[in-house]
Amino acid sequence: AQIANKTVKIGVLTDLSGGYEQNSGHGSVEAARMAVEEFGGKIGDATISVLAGDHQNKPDVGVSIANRWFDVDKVDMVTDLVNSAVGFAVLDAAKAKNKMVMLTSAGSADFTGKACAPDNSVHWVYDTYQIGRTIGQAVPQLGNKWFFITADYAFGIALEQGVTAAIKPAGATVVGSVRAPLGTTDFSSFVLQAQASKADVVALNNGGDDGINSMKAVREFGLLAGGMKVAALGLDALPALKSASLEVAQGSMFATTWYPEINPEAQAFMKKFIERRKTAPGPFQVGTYSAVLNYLKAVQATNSTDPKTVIAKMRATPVKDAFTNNGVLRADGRMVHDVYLVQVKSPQESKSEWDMLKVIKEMKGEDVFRPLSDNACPALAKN
Amino acid sequence: MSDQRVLTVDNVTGHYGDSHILHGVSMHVNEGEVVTIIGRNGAGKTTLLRAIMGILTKRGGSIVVRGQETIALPPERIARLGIGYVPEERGIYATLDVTENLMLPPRVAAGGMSLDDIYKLFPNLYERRRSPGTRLSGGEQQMLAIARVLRTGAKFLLLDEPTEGLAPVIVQQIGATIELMKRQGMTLILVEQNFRFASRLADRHYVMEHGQIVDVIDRAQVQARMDSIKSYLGI
Amino acid sequence: MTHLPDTVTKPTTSNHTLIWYGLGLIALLAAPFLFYPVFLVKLLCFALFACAFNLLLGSCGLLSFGHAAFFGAAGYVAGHAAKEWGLPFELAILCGTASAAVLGFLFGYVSVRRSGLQFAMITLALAQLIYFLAWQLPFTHAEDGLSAIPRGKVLGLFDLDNIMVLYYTTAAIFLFGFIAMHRMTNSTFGQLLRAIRDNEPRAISLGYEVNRYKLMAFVLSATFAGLAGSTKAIALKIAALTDVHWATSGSVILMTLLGGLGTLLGPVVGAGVVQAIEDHLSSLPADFAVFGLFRLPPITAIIGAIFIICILLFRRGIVGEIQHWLDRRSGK
Amino acid sequence: MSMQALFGQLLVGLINGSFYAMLSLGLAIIFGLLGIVNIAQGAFYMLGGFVTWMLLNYAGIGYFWSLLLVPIIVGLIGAAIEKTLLKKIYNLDHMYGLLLTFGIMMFIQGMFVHFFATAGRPYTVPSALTGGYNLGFMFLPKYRGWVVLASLVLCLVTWYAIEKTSIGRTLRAATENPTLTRAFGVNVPALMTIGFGIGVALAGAAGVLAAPIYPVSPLMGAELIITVFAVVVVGGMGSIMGAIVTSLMLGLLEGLTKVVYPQGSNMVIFVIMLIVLLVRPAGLFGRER
Amino acid sequence: MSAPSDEPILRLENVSKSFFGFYAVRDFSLDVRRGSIHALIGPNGAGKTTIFNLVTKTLPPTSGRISFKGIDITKRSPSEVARLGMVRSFQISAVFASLTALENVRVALQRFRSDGFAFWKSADVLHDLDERALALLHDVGIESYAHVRASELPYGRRRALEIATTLALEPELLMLDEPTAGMGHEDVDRIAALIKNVARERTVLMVEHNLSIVADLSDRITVLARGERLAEGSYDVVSKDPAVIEAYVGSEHE
Ligand SMILES: Nc1ncnc2c1ncn2[C@@H]1O[C@H](COP(=O)(O)OP(=O)(O)OP(=O)(O)O)[C@@H](O)[C@H]1O
Ligand SMILES: Nc1ncnc2c1ncn2[C@@H]1O[C@H](COP(=O)(O)OP(=O)(O)OP(=O)(O)O)[C@@H](O)[C@H]1O
Ligand SMILES: [Mg+2]
Ligand SMILES: [Mg+2]
Repeated sequence: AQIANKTVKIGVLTDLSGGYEQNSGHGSVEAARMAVEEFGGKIGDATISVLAGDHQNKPDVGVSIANRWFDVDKVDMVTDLVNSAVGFAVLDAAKAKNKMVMLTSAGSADFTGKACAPDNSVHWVYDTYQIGRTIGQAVPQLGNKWFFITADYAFGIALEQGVTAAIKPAGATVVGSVRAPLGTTDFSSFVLQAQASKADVVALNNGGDDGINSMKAVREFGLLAGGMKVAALGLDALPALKSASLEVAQGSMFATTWYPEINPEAQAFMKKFIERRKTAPGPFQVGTYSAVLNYLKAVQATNSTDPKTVIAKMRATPVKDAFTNNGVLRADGRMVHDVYLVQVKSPQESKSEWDMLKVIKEMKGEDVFRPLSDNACPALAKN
Repeated sequence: MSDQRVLTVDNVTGHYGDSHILHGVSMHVNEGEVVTIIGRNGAGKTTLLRAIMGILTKRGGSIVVRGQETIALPPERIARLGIGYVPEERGIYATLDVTENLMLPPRVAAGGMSLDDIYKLFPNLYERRRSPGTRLSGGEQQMLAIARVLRTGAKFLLLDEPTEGLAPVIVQQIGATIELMKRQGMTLILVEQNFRFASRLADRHYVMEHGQIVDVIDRAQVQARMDSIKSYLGI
Repeated sequence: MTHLPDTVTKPTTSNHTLIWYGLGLIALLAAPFLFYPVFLVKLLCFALFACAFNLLLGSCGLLSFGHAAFFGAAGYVAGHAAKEWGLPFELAILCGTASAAVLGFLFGYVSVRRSGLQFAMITLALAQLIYFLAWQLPFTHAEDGLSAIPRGKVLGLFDLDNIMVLYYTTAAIFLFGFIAMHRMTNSTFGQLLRAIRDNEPRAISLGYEVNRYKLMAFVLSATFAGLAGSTKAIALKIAALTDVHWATSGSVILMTLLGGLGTLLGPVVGAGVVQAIEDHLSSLPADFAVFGLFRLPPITAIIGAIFIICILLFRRGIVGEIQHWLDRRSGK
Repeated sequence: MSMQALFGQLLVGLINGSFYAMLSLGLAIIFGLLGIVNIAQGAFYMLGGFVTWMLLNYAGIGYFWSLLLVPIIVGLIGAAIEKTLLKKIYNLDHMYGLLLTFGIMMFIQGMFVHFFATAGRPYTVPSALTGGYNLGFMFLPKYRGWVVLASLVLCLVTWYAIEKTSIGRTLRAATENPTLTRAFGVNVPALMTIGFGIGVALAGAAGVLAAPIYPVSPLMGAELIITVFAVVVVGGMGSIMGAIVTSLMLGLLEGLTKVVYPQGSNMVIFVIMLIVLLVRPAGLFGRER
Repeated sequence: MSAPSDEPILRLENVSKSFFGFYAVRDFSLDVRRGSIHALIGPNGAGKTTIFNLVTKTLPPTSGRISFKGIDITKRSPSEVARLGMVRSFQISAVFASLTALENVRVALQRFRSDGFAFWKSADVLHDLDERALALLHDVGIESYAHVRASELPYGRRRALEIATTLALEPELLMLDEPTAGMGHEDVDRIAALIKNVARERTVLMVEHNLSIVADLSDRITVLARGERLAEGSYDVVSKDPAVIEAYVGSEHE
């Protein structure tokens, strides 16, 4: 095989101006460029270039950019794709044009389920199924009576289901649950309801700004002081924790796919990233770096950009880099790797600016990602 | 002589956008005079008043009010020289009630009428004092527009067709009011279609045609020149 | 609406219209050979949407702040019809358009009695309810949206996955909508709408039930917005929450204004400019910088700046300014 | 729900309501008196939060000084925008004001994203206002109590200044017929600038109050504006008291919805707006024109 | 129809209208005879325009009953009443500003066609109406302005256009609110002649402050003050009534 036109083009399609910018956005673009730099910008005599696209969280714009990248700019692979609606739309376009998609920031489990495209896409970092399972396996039995504050969308609901599955067998009960609209800023009413429920544990099944805001309200209204335990389950990236501040976020637990101390590569990457972006990377960004890196390795090895060829090679090669120590790309497109339950350190425990997390439990990828035996991916069944 | 000149308009031009309306108007008004501007529809009478007030933005020439050149001044500064303006379209504020309409214009000189005096003069308005301005009948709005400037203490008033749409009794009442104001030493420019009404009050008539002053008729000459007046006005 | 630019109140000068028409048709036919067809398809859908919006604003002076509801809801229905019910392309679009018409009737029924900002706010409130439904109803798939909507074949013959077939089909739909709306503006009905817009009490006093006329105009505008939305859903294969979000209603106003309110081609040109900015300026080489110095600010900032400049300097919009210039040249 | 819990909910509702009040009051002034639908109000609110954060981080100026300084700074920025941009569109249809401020909002927000990225920034509650009171039925954080107090005082002072003095009616008149109002001797341009500045300063003040509770980020005002705008419409465009009272009512109603049907909590206001506009087009406290 | 018949074409029985407790019209009754020119005069704020608004259903009455051609119209909508044959002009001129004079008249004529909702039908078919429209413009003396936009017409011509538009509907009852207000003397005379002319075939109810016109045209006059009837009769009777002189005409008039 040959690399067409002597170029390998990578498109990072992400949100550069909206709410997802902090977890993906420019950080993802930078991460992709860092991966490219490790190849000196070249594979053999083919040059590697990176395009950045801002889908503005509009699927129309996303799919239109992706199509043009594929058809006009001859982009070989599109990555990041934060915002699942954009992800699905671009995945569909890639399938039709036989291009490659590496989802690193969108989380719907349907990417390796109903909508799976094993020959064209890989799902690299996390998914809602895994989040639920991780929580389900790892959430300690903090108490007997639980109250849920759940963000009203797939991610929050997956968390809620995961927690429920985890606590029920041990005899714990859910004494109340509210679904807060995505983007709620004021959680005081929900927090009061939690307080009134006399639960032992309040689980915050949400992420991003919602997670920070709800955590703040929990502290403000003195739930912790009153002896309740709080499991903030969706808080994720280090920058988000920084926004919340350790004072507020300390003690909360969440499932993550990455933290800086997993290996020396991760720490080196982190250092370099901070130099360039003045802030620590989050899992999506490290994931994008990892995805691009492994993609380029496979392209180099096969001397091809044909998705099927590249993906076949990637399946045969274990992933070990700054993102994970033991990743395996599965037939359905799922990259399976270890995940962690972490807890936020208190300000006293934290020794440096980004020293924020301690690991509570490590989990094997096989135990938390949806098993192939579930036959969730229809395209795989046909083969 | 110039110290009793309240207004001197010299070679004033005026435009609305691209259309040239005033073609070099010159006139003057002395202290305590009532002067009318008469002429057919569209002659430019209203435009002249708007030019004096500075709300016609494209204007040229010279307009001196009480010794001060105003051609470069913004309207609020001109008004504060002590001019009261009753516009043709009455300019009653819909968002203000009758009392608020009355209270709106700031006092520009001492000696304006009090609210009570005004309501005594126009009992109709007192009855409707809580009503939004534009809910008044056409005639009531006209009264309100006149009443409004009486409160400001302005000694120099520009009235644009103050009797339009008013019942005969009220026209007479306004005539009486104007006479009263004149006796109190106020200076007035009156734009009127109703010549019979105007002729009784005015010391001097400026006749306007196509944006120019084409004739000046003193009070004494009115009878003698009735024919040409009729032809000017198309009666 | 007292101070709309004169392009709104002035009937379009007919001597230019024919030339515009001819040029437009040629451009429409030749475009896919000059520009990227997928982009053009999207552009045409939004252009049709903007025309539908302009129809209501131009003919009735009613500024709707909820037109995204028709555009988006029709997209969901058409998408669902094609994907889940397996309806052919034509029927799916028909379903979507019809649902927009029904929705338009309901919206219009409650809103046309009011005007100005109150009208805008009622339409906004109703559209927000639709947005809420789009979050909650199962068939819209909340934040994931509908994707991989099958395009099917035109008349069962031509495969729409062929980009040229897709383009010309969309162009045909656009042309149909555009001409239909143009005809409507210049119909016996349109004539009465102009009268009603100019002076509603007078029209009532002449014996017209003005609310029925306005309702009719509203439904027609909603229907064409629905046609645009359905076509978009099938052509781009997606229907998502952004389609029903108020920002989409805002952006269609922007397109119309930028192109020239009340002008024939304004909404089309406006849609083109906005789409081009949204798509092209937002996808650049990762190390792109202006003069090697600045990163380009986000699209929102750029669009915001264009908006400001447009309102301050080119209030008539692009087409409006050109028309004005032509009129003045031929007039003097 | 127990009586106690109900009280708690009502109280938090009130807290939120007083927040809305600050924001909608500014909007109501700008809208009711200047006739501008200021979509950029959310951006000024964000600016308030950001300037507060910057003052602390770059100049070491704390919360209470910010409370004084930030509204002035934001108000001046607003006045500058009014002087350069908004004044060109006063005699045009409402729509242009809406679109222009929409553009201004996108621009300000976009530039902040450009320079500061979207990450939220923490701002700690000033130490004098940490902790809280146990009211028996609920725990009231001191800071929230402060928010209610501060915003109610600010709102009432503003209301008094505008409705009980001649400023309000002069502003209203200036909006309705600026030319004539000038011809009466009112300096309309200056008045408009001041009016806009005050309205915007209130948004800035709300930003300061918000900084310790919500993360300060460029997008913090983006979605809020549409809700707040609905509040103003429900209260009656141009009615200052209407905006304040409706804000408090909305806070309460929203709080109750969060108990009964949480998913719909950010939709209540639109339902209310719809009903109000259909039944009483001028709004609850608005005067018919 | 030219001879006044006995049955009134318009009848108001004890009609009142209050605005938030303020009675603009109080317990007012009126019969307008078919074929007559009936003038409504009275001081400013007497309630004349309000009565017009009540009759044409622009405002709902607080109490009382209004009938037109024997039909009770108290609860009808304004457009319905217009279709029954009662058309008004407005105190502040009401034309369709962006349409030409010809198009203005055509809007009225279009009501007799059934294609008002025909959004697919080209407006060109409306040229069928041109002939009739031009004739009407001719009647009011402005056919030379047929293709001028209404907003560009001089004020007096605009009033004439308004009357032409009103006449296009061939109303049985024509309601004119201050038809000569703000007009120059030439225009006033023209309009007066016009009213006289059209009244030959229909009934006219008008509000007017110009007493010479009232005297010249009207068969019957009702004088209104403070929302109530002060006097009624022919000009000679009414103008000598001391109450009317005090409330309206004033001492100086002739
Ligand atoms: N706002 C305007 N824009 C353009 N032209 C105008 C405007 N106002 C008035 N004109 C034109 O200016 C000319 C003079 O108008 P003006 O109102 O001054 O006349 P006038 O003498 O007051 O007449 P009238 O007796 O009818 O009040 C007229 O031809 C009129 O059409
Ligand atoms: N919508 C309204 N709301 C409140 N008051 C009103 C309303 N319409 C009219 N009025 C009041 O009712 C009274 C009668 O008004 P109307 O307009 O009928 O008088 P008119 O006889 O036509 O007077 P004019 O000769 O001055 O036109 C006035 O005092 C007016 O203020
Ligand atoms: Mg005039
Ligand atoms: Mg009247």
